[in-house]
Amino acid sequence: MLEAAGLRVGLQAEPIDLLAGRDWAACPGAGAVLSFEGTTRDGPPGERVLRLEYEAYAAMAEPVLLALATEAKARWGLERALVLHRTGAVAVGEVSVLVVVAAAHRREAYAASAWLMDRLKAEAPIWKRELTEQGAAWRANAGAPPEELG
Amino acid sequence: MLEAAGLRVGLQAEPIDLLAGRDWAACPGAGAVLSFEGTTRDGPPGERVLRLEYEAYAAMAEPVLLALATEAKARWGLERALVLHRTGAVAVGEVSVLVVVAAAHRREAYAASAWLMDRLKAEAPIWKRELTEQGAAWRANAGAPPEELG
Amino acid sequence: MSENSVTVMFFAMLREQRGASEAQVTLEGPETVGALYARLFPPGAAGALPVAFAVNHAYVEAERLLVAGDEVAFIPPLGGG
Amino acid sequence: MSENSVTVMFFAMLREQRGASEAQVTLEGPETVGALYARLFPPGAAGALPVAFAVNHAYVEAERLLVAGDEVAFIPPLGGG
Repeated sequence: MLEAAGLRVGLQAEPIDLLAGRDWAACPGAGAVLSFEGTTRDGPPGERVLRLEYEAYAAMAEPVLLALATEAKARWGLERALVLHRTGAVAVGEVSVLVVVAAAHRREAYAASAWLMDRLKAEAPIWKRELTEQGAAWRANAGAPPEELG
Repeated sequence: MLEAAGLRVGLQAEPIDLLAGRDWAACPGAGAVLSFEGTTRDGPPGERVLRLEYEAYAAMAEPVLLALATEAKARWGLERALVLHRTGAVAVGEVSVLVVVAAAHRREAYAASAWLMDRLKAEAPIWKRELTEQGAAWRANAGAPPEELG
Repeated sequence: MSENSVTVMFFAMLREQRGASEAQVTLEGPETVGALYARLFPPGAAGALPVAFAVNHAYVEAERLLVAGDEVAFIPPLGGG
Repeated sequence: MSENSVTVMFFAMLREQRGASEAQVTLEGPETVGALYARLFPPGAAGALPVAFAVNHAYVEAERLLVAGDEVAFIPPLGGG
């Protein structure tokens, strides 16, 4: 986990605690606290998802997440921003990523949270392997070709 | 409280339970669960907010909220939508409104949640009185003149 | 309650001005919700506010004609959220 | 470890192909990160992927020249979130 003023990001193998993240982010200057949870979605019958497995380049992913949170905080004047991402096995229904932003007003909270999720999917060196009844496969995010980076 | 398939809305005098709302909304088809909390923001020194007091036209507000949630669910194909609003005294730092939406994908969740908050502020017959060190005053939402309605 | 009366609901600053949260009001012949508001809160008088109108829990235009038994609400500027 | 080597990190499908999560690789004279990738995963060979490049935990262009001691990572299509 990395922290800076009003910022907290991290990778963790343990389940993500929504309430702890939200309580960390809430503060007297915040009129809006927005919590995004990405959860493991099940597939249709015949493609039932057994679990996801996340692999991360931790030494790079945490600094990348901190840089994104820092930029979001500056750009939208956030009070707080928190980004937590799971590693390892994540069961269906469990949360793989939590983004909590606290801002004076709601429009900044929505814009910052959506931007953080877009950039996380495009920039954070994290990979996902999906285990279904059909077998296992690495799943890439749409719209995030590695060519866009660098 | 009013309920329909995948929808729950209500006014309540008791504190709002984020986790209960989030757990109600989460479901196997949802890859994105977005929880918006509107919280009572403190003012600067000399304008410290002691508390808010919300008054609602309950017989109308709950149907209005259900109509908004119904429209959001249809428009963005939501799995679940929950809208809870406090009535009576709400202390600084407490949550006055909780909107939780669950959707297959995050973009629909962000759009639906932001739209629900915009419409709630413009249409739900709920009023806010702010008690500060300076006294008490009714506070109207910006951009929501009653002329827009009807 | 007269045979030609409606129930009028007052909220927030309007409730404080009236000193009541609701009242039974007898309609003066065919009367619109806008006309009823102007009668109860005369334009130009202290406290006359821009309001929206609801009848039987739904927003309506100022031109909506009232009928006996309607539940009328004047909706001052909203503050929810 | 040779005096002119870099550490290369393999992730996801690249890690599976290599059967290793990292390796020490000796540079062949002045070598860019793109050239190193083409050497380790020849274009056209099974499993050659479009990748991004990182050196010392930051994204870089394919033209970035490597120096001894760099930590190089080939970044296959991402799946976070």
